[in-house]
Amino acid sequence: MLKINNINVFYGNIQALKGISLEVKEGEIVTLIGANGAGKSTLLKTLSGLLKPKSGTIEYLGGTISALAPQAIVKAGISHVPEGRRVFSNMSVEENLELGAYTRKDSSGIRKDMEKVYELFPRLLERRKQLSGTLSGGEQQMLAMGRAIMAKPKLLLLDEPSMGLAPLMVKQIFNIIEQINQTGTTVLLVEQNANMALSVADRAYVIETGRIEIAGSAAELQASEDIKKAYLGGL
Amino acid sequence: MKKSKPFWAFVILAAVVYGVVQFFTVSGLLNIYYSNLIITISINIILAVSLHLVIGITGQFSIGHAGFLAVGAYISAIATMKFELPFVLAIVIGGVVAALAGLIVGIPTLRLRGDYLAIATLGFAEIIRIMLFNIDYVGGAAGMQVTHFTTWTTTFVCLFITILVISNFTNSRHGRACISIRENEIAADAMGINTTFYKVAAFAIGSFFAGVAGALYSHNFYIIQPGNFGFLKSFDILIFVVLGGLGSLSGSVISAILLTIISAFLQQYPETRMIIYSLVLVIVMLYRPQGLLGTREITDLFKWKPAKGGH
Amino acid sequence: GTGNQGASGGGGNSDVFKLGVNMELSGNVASYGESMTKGIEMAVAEINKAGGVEGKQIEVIKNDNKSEAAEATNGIIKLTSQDKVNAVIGAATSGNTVAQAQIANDTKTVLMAPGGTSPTVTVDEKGKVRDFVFRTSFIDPFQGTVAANFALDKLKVKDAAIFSDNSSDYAKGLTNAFKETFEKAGGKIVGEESYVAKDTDFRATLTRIKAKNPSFIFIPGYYEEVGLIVKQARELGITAPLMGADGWDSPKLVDLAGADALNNTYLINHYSNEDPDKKVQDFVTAFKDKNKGEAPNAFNALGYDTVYFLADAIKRAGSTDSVKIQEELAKTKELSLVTGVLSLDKNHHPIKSAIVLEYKDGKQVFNTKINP
Amino acid sequence: MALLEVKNAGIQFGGLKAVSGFNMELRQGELVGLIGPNGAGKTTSFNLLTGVYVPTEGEIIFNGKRLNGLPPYKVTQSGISRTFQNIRLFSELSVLDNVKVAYHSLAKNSILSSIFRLPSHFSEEKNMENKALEFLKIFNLDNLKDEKAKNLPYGQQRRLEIARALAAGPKLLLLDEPAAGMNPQETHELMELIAFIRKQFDLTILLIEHDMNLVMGICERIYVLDHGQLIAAGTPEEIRTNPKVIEAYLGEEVTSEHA
Amino acid sequence: MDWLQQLINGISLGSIYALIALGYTMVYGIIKLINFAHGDVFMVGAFIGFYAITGWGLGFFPALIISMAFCAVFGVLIERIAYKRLRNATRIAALITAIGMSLLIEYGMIFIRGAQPEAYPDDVVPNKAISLFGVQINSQSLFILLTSIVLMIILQFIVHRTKMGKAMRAVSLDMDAARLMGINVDKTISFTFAIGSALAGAAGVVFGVYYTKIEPLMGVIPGLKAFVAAVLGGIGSIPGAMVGGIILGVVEAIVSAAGFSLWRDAAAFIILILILILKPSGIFGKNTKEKV
Ligand SMILES: Nc1ncnc2c1ncn2[C@@H]1O[C@H](COP(=O)(O)OP(=O)(O)OP(=O)(O)O)[C@@H](O)[C@H]1O
Ligand SMILES: Nc1ncnc2c1ncn2[C@@H]1O[C@H](COP(=O)(O)OP(=O)(O)OP(=O)(O)O)[C@@H](O)[C@H]1O
Ligand SMILES: [Mg+2]
Ligand SMILES: [Mg+2]
Repeated sequence: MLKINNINVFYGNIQALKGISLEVKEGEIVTLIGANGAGKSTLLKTLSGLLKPKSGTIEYLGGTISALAPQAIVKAGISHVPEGRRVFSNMSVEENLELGAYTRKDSSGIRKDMEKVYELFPRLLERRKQLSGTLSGGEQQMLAMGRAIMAKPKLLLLDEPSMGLAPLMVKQIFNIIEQINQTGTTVLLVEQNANMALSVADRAYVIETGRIEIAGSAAELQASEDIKKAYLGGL
Repeated sequence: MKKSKPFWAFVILAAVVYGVVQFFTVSGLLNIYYSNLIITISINIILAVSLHLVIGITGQFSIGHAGFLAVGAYISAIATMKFELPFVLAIVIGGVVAALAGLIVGIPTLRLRGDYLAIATLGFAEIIRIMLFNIDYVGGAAGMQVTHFTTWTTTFVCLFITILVISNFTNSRHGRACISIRENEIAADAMGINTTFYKVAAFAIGSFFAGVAGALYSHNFYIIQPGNFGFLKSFDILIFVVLGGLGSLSGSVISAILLTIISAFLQQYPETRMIIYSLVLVIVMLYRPQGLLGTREITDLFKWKPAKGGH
Repeated sequence: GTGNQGASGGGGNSDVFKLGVNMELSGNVASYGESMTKGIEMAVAEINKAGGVEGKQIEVIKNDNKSEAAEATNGIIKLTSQDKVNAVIGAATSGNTVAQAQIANDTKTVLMAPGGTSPTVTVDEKGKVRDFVFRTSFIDPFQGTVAANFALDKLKVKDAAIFSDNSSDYAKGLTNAFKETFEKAGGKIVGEESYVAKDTDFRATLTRIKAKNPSFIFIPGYYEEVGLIVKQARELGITAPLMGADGWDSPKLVDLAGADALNNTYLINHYSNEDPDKKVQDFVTAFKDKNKGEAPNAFNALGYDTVYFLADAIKRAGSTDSVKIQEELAKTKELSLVTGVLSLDKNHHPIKSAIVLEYKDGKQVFNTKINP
Repeated sequence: MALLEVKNAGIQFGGLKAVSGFNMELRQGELVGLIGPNGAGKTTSFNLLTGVYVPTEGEIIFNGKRLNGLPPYKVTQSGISRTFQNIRLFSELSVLDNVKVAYHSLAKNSILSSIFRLPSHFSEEKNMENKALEFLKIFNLDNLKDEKAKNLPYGQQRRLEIARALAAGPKLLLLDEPAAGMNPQETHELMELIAFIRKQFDLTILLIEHDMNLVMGICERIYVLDHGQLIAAGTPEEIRTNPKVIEAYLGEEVTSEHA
Repeated sequence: MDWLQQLINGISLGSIYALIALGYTMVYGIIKLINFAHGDVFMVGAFIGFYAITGWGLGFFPALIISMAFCAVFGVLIERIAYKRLRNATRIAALITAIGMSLLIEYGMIFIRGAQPEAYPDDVVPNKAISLFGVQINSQSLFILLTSIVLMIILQFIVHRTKMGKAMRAVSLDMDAARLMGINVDKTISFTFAIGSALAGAAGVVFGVYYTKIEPLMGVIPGLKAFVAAVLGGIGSIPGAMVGGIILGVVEAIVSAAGFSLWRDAAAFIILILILILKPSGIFGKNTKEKV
């Protein structure tokens, strides 16, 4: 479904991604783990068009998307839940969700998906009219997820969705990720919480200072001693 | 003491600048045009540096600086023309009254943020100007004629003190407090810094020196009229500060020098003058939005390179 | 450089006569400075065509003072010390002329103000004449007095309102003189209101004036605002005669106010474009030729005359030495110019006759001539 | 006597009672956790303690002094300092200057002494610099002292924020999710650091955290908020097994999360 | 009943301020830029209208539409040339650029046609005194009021009822997040400039008809006043700009009517400052204190 071939991405003169290649197949949950500053968020931003690779290509559903503008990529079915939630703080929860469906035209479908989101996150229903800037961190994370779901994506990019969430909430979020995946959405998941990520993922990549260091099935990585030591806190 | 090395370098540089200009003026090698230009530049530097403290260091977006310039200009002119006080005393009085005006303006407005503060300061400056228009004691619209007292020596001393005071203030814990307000007011507050106090203090100090500049201004140009202190004048000062690089004192100085020279040079091309000037502004901003020096000081450029780059 | 100026102003011996023009070419009152400069350049071109002054061609060196006093000072310093001009024509407004006066005197450079109407332009705070400063227009008190007398004697009004431009010293000078003369002769000022240059909405204040029901309204100010004032006053149903001074004179006034609204209004002027006098008509025709048919206004004419005023003195001095020119300028008597016949008094105030014009269907019609 | 006493404190935003009837007592030297679901009011209660919000009900007494209504800088000066959930460093300032700023209220020299460069200016500046360097050393940031704060990687920014809060000389340190965004390895290092500074500086620490390894690992007591109300308080063991807490916050098998 | 006449004077002036203020507020809302060149777009609009009327002999409405269309394009050009590059720069840098653009437009205009004023012809809009409840009301001021109100209603509709309006709000809050929603940010910003500038162009024509005199520096003061009006109403808020504009116009009329015309501008600023002190984000502004 998604194939990244040898991309290089720069911030000014600083090279953040150094020849990254990876693949996500239809229906999978693929997770990307790695330390702070490894380049995980950069990779997601490049996929959604916020950053442009200097070289290399990104293929998606048979076409090349590396040159497309973000809005075209969204239309093509890729939704990105960015790091730090980035909800529209001066808009209500509901307006945020409506914006999630900005590229869609089927108003009945939109309404149905809105109900679905409220079902997944009852807290959002309670706070429907509240300005999202005053929500707590966890509530904002739910909103960001819900907003992405509203776009009805084929591929969902999630950047650290568990950050700052209560344990119960983390579990819920991962449940929801699996749920979304089961309804046919492919997921590329970036996580610090490698344990949880590996437990829901099919495959995983480990990224270190802009390079893919390890790739394999989630089970393999979870079992690996090196990985345990470096990322799972098993000391 | 490590900190005093740049200080002595500055003193020596200042003495050299003063001596050279004075020598050329006295010996007649520098004609009145250039010595007047140098005085104009110095006044503009004082204005730029005083606003730099408010905007560049403390991060308070004030665009009404011409109001304090006007207060200094008029108060000092009243001191010399109506009360026949000595010029030096008039400069001090001009500065002090401008600082008081700064307090009066600052205390209610500095709780505003960003653009709201900007428009409030601009509003105050306009109110000051309109008051001057309506006070017959200072000549109203016709303005006040002022005897020429400003000399290179007085100007230089004021300039020297301005730069010294503002850079000493900046490079101390008080200056750091102001910078921290600029960077993140909530965090500064949480670190125990009385943010209101420092905002008002920086504003008052900035206003004081704007007032000093006003005194030099009024006694250099023979006549002052309220119309000369409108918001476009405030913009001119703002432009010095931003073009030099917000937060960079030497940047403000350099851009005040450059822009004053450019403007003087363009006086003889009336048809295209403002067009060229505005193009310079736009182009510099488009290609160097952080200003000429960014947040750095000119002294940083001479520092040992690896100290910056290396990890 | 050769340092300080010689006692006789800049480069005396070159084969051109350098004329500095230090005008408001940008900023608030750019349109007045621009108008005067047009007149100046036209006169210079004519004189040069006729052989120049004392065999020298006049070279104009322009300087923009941005409508600011500080820049006016810087400007004359530059003109005298860098460009070494022989004389300066400068500043449309009194304030910006005063800003140059001291330097002109110090450097012994003749400074000619086409329109600096405030008495302080040629006389300093201590009442001493500034030897090197001259002006072409009348001074404010004269026009104010003329207006008051006209209202009392010709229009036979007993009460008047004043609506003046508070941001200009010109209008303030006129107001004071008008008030003094009018009240001394037993007239009553029933209302005094002011506005600020660049205002566009005068309705609120005019409504106030209307409520006082004056039988005459004196409106010293410049045509840009006056045009709108007249228009809005008539719209509000004010029918009383309105009167102003030379600041009114511009063909634009008719465009702005509308011909109808201008009926029953009067202005004091130096001359009238309609005057059949040859000098005037030649000027009007020549100006129209040069400016796509646009008729000249008082600013154009004053700028134009200032050059001839200067040229006349140079001719009589038989030299371009500025001290000699200055001496001759001070002696000017009965010099016939477009804006009238000019003599100077000891304070360098011109003694000129003024005429009162009345607007009839958008045309200026001669009403009275008033001698000083 | 308790160092901090919160009596029935609460705050309302519009109709929403973000925190209400909050009671808490901290004794000198304790390390206490504050947990609860997202939106429970944890950060808000920090804001109440530090003067960012003025409580609409109740009282906060610190070190025998009533804090209600004091502006944040005065609260800090009286001995409470904090870190933020969203990092708030002075991003254009160097690492060293970030810490020096926090020393501000402990220094005594006046503005005039700095302007005229009187001896008191130099002695205070020197003192500040030395102290700040000491702190950076503790946090292993001294080799980065001239770097701009914004250029630090995330984990180091978090540590710098703690160093800065410590430099303000608090008796009570409030940490809002210090381990957020850290991987388990980094979190572990952080735990050791927190334990160390508490001992070293004789601190009382109150921390908010969602990482149960950290909370259960180092806190002596834990308060649990839900919907603005205190639902439980006790030792980690008590909290771990409290059914209310499990239902509202932990979920069933949290204890077995780590092997 | 003078006061009613005064009130109408004030509202007419205020509705012109409001039209200009709307552009200020919209542009500010979306890229947080105080677009000082906006007052000059207003000036250009007045001149375009003037040339359309006197040069091509067009009537009021065609001239209005031509001027709005021209200004819309002009506004977009300004944005593309001068501001687009500065989206990620500090806001103050963008502000200085805006001041530069403002000077450039003003003096470009003077370079092209000189500084002298121009007078709108008198008969563009019927100018009769209408008697209403026993007061004389100028038909022009009613006409202008109506034009302004209609334009504002259209604007309200665009911003609140169309998808573009929602996109504008989203872009104003978080540009990157808006991109991730599939919003074309560049297009949205251009659209905002186009609408704001078209309104300024309309204000220019209306101003010309009502006040007759136009000149190259005419945009400076109304521009500043409109900015004050926008802040007064709560910058970024569309109803705020309208209310702020009207309040400013009425205050000016009242102060002049009370005989303090010289203090009129001071009064406007004093009211502004008082409102900001009482309600730091303007009348309609949301008090967006940062959540800590
Ligand atoms: N806007 C930027 N400008 C310059 N450098 C940047 C920028 N954003 C990120 N970087 C740098 O690029 C590298 C990769 O950053 P990125 O945010 O992708 O890391 P990450 O793996 O998502 O880390 P984290 O776990 O902290 O979110 C880091 O070294 C970072 O400092
Ligand atoms: N300024 C405010 N205005 C309105 N509501 C607010 C404000 N600040 C906080 N709230 C509300 O108060 C509740 C508590 O928020 P708070 O930030 O304290 O949660 P928290 O416990 O820190 O959650 P998290 O763990 O997600 O950070 C939330 O529902 C939030 O929406
Ligand atoms: Mg990241
Ligand atoms: Mg929180």
